[in-house]
Amino acid sequence: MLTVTGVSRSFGGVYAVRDVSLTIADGEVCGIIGPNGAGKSTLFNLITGHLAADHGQISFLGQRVDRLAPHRRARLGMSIVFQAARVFRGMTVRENVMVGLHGRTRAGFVSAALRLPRHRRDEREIAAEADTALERVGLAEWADRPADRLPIGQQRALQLARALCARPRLLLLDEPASGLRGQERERLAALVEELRAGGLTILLIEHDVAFVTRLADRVVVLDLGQVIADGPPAEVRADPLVLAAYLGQAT
Amino acid sequence: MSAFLTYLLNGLAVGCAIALIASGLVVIHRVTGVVNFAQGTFAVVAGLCMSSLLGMGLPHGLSEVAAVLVAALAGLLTGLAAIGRRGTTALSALIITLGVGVLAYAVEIVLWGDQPRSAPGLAGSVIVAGARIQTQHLLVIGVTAATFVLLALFFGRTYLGKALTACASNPYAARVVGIDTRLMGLLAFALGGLLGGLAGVLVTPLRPISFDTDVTLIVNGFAAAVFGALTRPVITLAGALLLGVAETMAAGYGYGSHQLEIALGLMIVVMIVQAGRRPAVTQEST
Amino acid sequence: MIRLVAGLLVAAVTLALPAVLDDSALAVYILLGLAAMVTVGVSLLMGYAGQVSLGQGAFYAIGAYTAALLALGGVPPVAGLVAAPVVAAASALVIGVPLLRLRGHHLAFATLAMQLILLSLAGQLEFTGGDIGLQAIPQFSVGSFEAGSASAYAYLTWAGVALVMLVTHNVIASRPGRALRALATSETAAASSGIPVGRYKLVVFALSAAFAGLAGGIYCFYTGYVAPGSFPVLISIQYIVMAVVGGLGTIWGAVVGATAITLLVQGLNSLAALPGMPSYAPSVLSYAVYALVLIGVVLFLPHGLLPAVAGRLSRKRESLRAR
Amino acid sequence: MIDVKDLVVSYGTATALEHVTLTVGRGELVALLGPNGAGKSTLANTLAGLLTPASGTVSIGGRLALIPEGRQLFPDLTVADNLALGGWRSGQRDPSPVYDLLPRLAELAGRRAGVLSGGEQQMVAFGRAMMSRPEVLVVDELSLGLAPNVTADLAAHLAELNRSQGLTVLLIEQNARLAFELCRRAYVLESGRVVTEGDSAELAGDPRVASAYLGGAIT
Amino acid sequence: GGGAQSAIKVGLIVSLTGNYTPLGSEDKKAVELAVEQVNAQGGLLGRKVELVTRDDKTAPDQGIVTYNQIKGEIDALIGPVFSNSALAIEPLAQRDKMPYLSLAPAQEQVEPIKSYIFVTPALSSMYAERYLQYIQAEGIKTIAVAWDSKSAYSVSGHESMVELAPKYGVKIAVDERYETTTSDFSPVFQHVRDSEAEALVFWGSGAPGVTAAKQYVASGLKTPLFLTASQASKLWLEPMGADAEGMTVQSAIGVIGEHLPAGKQKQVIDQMAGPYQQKHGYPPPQFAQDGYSASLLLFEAIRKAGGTDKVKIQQALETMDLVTPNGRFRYSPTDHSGLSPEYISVNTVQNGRFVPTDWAQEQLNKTVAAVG
Ligand SMILES: Nc1ncnc2c1ncn2[C@@H]1O[C@H](COP(=O)(O)OP(=O)(O)OP(=O)(O)O)[C@@H](O)[C@H]1O
Ligand SMILES: Nc1ncnc2c1ncn2[C@@H]1O[C@H](COP(=O)(O)OP(=O)(O)OP(=O)(O)O)[C@@H](O)[C@H]1O
Ligand SMILES: CC(C)C[C@H](N)C(=O)O
Ligand SMILES: [Mg+2]
Ligand SMILES: [Mg+2]
Repeated sequence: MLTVTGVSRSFGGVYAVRDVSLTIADGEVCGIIGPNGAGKSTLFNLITGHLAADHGQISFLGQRVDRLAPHRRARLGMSIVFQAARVFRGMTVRENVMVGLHGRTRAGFVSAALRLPRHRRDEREIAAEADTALERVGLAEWADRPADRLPIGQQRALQLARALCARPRLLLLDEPASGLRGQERERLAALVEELRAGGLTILLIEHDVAFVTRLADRVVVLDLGQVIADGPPAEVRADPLVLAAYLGQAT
Repeated sequence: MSAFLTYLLNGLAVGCAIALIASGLVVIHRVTGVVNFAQGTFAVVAGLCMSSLLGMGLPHGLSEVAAVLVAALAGLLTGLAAIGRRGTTALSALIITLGVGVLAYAVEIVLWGDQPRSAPGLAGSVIVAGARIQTQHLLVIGVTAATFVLLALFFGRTYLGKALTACASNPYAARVVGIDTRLMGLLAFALGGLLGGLAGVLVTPLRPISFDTDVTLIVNGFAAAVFGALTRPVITLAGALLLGVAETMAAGYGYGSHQLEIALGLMIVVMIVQAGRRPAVTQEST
Repeated sequence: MIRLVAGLLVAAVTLALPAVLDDSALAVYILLGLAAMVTVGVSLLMGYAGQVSLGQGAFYAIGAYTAALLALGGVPPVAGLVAAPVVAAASALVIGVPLLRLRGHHLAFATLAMQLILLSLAGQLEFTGGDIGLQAIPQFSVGSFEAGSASAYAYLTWAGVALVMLVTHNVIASRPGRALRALATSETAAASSGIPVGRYKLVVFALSAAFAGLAGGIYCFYTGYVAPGSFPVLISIQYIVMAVVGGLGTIWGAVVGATAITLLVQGLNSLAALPGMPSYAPSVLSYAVYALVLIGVVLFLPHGLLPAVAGRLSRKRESLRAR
Repeated sequence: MIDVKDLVVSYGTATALEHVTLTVGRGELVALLGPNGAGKSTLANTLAGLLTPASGTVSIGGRLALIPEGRQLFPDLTVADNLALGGWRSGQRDPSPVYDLLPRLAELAGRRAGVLSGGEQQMVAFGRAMMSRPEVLVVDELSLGLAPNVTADLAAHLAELNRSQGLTVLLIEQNARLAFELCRRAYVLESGRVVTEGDSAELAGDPRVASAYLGGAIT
Repeated sequence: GGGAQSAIKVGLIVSLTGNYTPLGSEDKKAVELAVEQVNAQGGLLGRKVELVTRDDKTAPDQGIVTYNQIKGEIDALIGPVFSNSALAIEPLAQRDKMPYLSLAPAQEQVEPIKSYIFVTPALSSMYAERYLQYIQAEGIKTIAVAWDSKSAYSVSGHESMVELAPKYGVKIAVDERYETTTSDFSPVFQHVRDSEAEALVFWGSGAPGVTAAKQYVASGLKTPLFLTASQASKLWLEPMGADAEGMTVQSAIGVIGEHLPAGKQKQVIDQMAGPYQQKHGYPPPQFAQDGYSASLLLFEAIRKAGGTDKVKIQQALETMDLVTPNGRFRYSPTDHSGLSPEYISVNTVQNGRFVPTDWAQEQLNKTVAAVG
């Protein structure tokens, strides 16, 4: 599904991602862990096209995508939930989620300006689907609130709903559980499991190792921009390199 | 060659005058996040004051200093209106500074009339490597150079300078660490007024000043300041010099009626090239 | 329900005004409508899509020059009026490709510079009539009907305002509108949702330019005269002031802002010229009072006139319901 | 050290805190738990003097530092400058003690804070608060985005400061396990009201609290 | 205007705010003075004259708004000093058959002639021609010209100069454009320095006039500087101070009234200059001369028309022959400008005042003698 080959990216001489290669199979849930500043988020930005790689290739669904603009990759079926909440201000929760359907709908400026029937039908469908997504992440009762006033946890859920609305083939989650308390974490985990069961491929960055262990089929560990371990969760958690660089004696 | 040097030197002087206006914009924006459209007004107020004080028989030096202080006071008052009230957004504050500029028209007309004024500066001219340059121009260049060195050192090296920068960089965080952002903002406005006043005092002997001269001043100053992202003194200076030299060179080499187009066009092009190098994510991430 | 009634009321008043106003009031009414038309575009661009233009006057000018040149060249005025927004939008597309790579203050400056450059060129080119401009532009006419009277222009103008408002309303409450509002907050997040950010910015820039162009087209027929001096940079800033004072990010706010500012300016102008006023009255009244009102409104109604009034009304309604 | 009585705080017409009473004694480590939107950050900001109460009293018995929610760095300044400004109140300008604690920050000293990774920013936020040599520390989400070993180090550091210098801490933390481990006492805030308070061990045993805050995938 | 006792209403639209405030406010002072004087003498045809003043804010569309506001109540109009405003209002005035005396100098107002539109300032072409006469008389063969490419006044002045130069045997060696916002003229001076030009004629109004002249002094250029009538006022003299000494500046005849031999022309000038100086503390500048002249022309036309019938006023204007501070106007159906270059003086600045050159003195003596 996704193949990353020898990808690097540096910022002013400092490598954030260095010669990373990675293959994600269809339907796989792959956890990505690693110390702070290891390059995890940068890798996500490279995959989704928000940053251009210095070297290397990225293929998605058998197609080279490393030259495509972010919105093109999104339309091919990549959705990302950013580490920092990026909620659209001045819009309600529902409208925020409706934006997620952008790539799957057609009505442009002209049909909107003229209120063509097709556009009205589209709008109804978009709203309905957004409500379904809100239901799924447990935000239904917040639908009509201004989105920028939401507490952090709800903002994360909102981003997830927005991403799901695009009906992605590959979902990239950057620390989706941060700021969530136990019960909410549980609910998120259940949702991810449900998505996995539905066949969605997921890349998951998370510092809550237990969370990753529970959900991921496989865990990739990054350190200093490089892959230092790759394997089943239990194996990776026992890896001395990983223990030293990341887990410490805490677990 | 001497023609080229003449254009270059004069262009630098013109650029320096622009840079002084821009410096005030940068200081205020860097600390408060407000684009101060009353910046040209500070220069006008100082210029008009100076001409009056000199006219009343006050000696040089004293008149200039007094005029600059009046401009600093004007800056402070503008600051009180623009950021004195909690909850004023940067955009609202911008509109308020526009309002202050218009309000100043009325005050200036009542006090000084609507006719342009000038004031004597350093007379005569000097020959530098075969190129002739007005003494006053040299003064402008010298003062600008000193001002920018001081500004760069102040913001780059001093603790207070950094605290001031912190205010606009993240006002909430500034309050978290205990910085009084309002006080700092007012300080910046006063400093902006002072810099504007300095520009006015230096420019008035070169070109007449009337109440509405602020428009030309602010357009050029804004161009240079934006070039420096409204936060970076040294790049702002570079922008101002680019603007000044481009104008003079355009005139020197036969495009006198397209000075404006050439200079502004050049700035836009440079900005677009710069913008192409910065990906959106790195600008948005918090 | 209340909205519908209010809307109908406003429409009725708008339609009735040209019939009851005299020529001098009509002139204000027309210019007010033209300003509102441009301001709706500014509000769409700034309040919804988050892109600042300090050069909207340039598109106003392009519209005016387009219609004027065509009309002087013998093209029927209707065609000229249709061409005005089209050419303005097309120019925006061309100018926008490089300019919209800039953001925030950079974009604000670049648009301002664009207007300065454009006016400077118009002042020097032969076919635009140089600084003196284009004179003797024929009256607007459709077939054999000629819009000779001010009230005809008033209807034309306000029909334009209605059209512009309708289009804006339809756009913002829909898929492209949501995309615009989204990219105003975060271009990256918008792109991740599949929004072609660059293209959308370009289209909304062109749309707002079209509104300004339409206003310019009507302006040129109404005044019969177009020159660079008619479009100083200050008018572009004035549109922003109108949008902010009325309330950014609301369509009606733009109209309210344009109305408030225009009436304020005209009122002060008439007041200053009353016999017996001291000689500094024009400057003091037009500058000082204008500035104080502006500062006061922005300070005490930071979200603009319309949201303030609407907020007060809805609070009153709520408290009534509570009782 | 922290004494809050009958505190009411509102945003416009919406009330975020309703009659909250809470105390943290000198040298005490106290946790504050609560669901999203409960008003925890509102309380933290009020303690730091950044929000004005509508009624009630807040008294703080010493120099307070806040690690705010969402890091809140100065993105345009370098890491070193961010840290130095943390010492605005205390007069401490030299960040080396922070570098000793968080060696990663020494490597990043000259980098603009705005381009750091999420966890790196959290470290700077922590370091910046330490620069003011606080007597009272209010932490709004300690572990947010931090690698497990870093979280553990910082928690240990807080415990150490508490032991050696009597640092008073009010800890807001979604990772309730960490909070209960570090703090002996805790408050639970819901919808702007204190609904439970008590000993950490007791609270951890309360089935309602456990299911809400300790449940889920945390090992 | 209705019955015999009701006042005659004269409209005045000028720039009282905006860029042209300094010009418009002088015009207004002079028109007000003229109205005061005529009312003090019992009014016109026994009726009081009343001014209806409006501000065009130096903007054409505002000009139109204000014109529409007052057109119903006024009998005639004295129109804007800002050429663009004037050009915007004129078609409307023509359509309404509103007698209109313009304070703007733009050539386009009288090309083609519109029957109700008359111009009071000398057109820039006349200033150009007058300078060429002077230049020829001084034996100068080669000149440099600098002009503001953004000012209509200066553009058309420059055009006329280029067109007429061969007629006077003058070669233009340097033809230099600049912009209103130009703040550094050293390139212009550099080019003049590098040429054989024997004089530099500088076209421009407002700030550049002062800026360039000051920088001219500092540049040490020896080629004499010739300025046009836009500089013939305290607006220019004051900021220039001592630097102005010896420079050559054109002006309308009214500006140098004190140097004229006694006669009708001098008398008309003094009739305004004295009271103006008394009231405002400085001699009337160029723009005041225009405003006052326009008022005299209009009053005379109304007198001749025997009332405020607009058609009759127009007819009276087209047969007008009147001496004003701007000189003797002879409007005709084919000439709505009415003035000729003889009424322009060429001066040098001496002790902060404009003093006609010997050549100009001689010429003006002749002109004034012809007036009577
Ligand atoms: N725009 C940038 N300019 C300079 N350095 C950058 C930029 N973006 C990221 N970096 C650096 O690259 C490194 C990798 O950052 P990244 O955000 O990918 O880390 P991460 O693995 O996601 O860390 P965390 O777990 O803390 O979120 C960091 O050291 C960061 O400081
Ligand atoms: N600036 C604001 N304006 C209006 N309402 C606000 C504002 N900030 C917070 N609120 C509201 O106040 C309530 C309390 O918010 P607060 O941020 O204190 O919660 P919290 O307990 O810190 O939540 P979280 O766990 O998500 O951080 C919430 O309902 C929130 O929506
Ligand atoms: C001589 C002045 C009346 C000319 C004026 N500057 C204009 O361009 O209209
Ligand atoms: Mg990250
Ligand atoms: Mg919080």
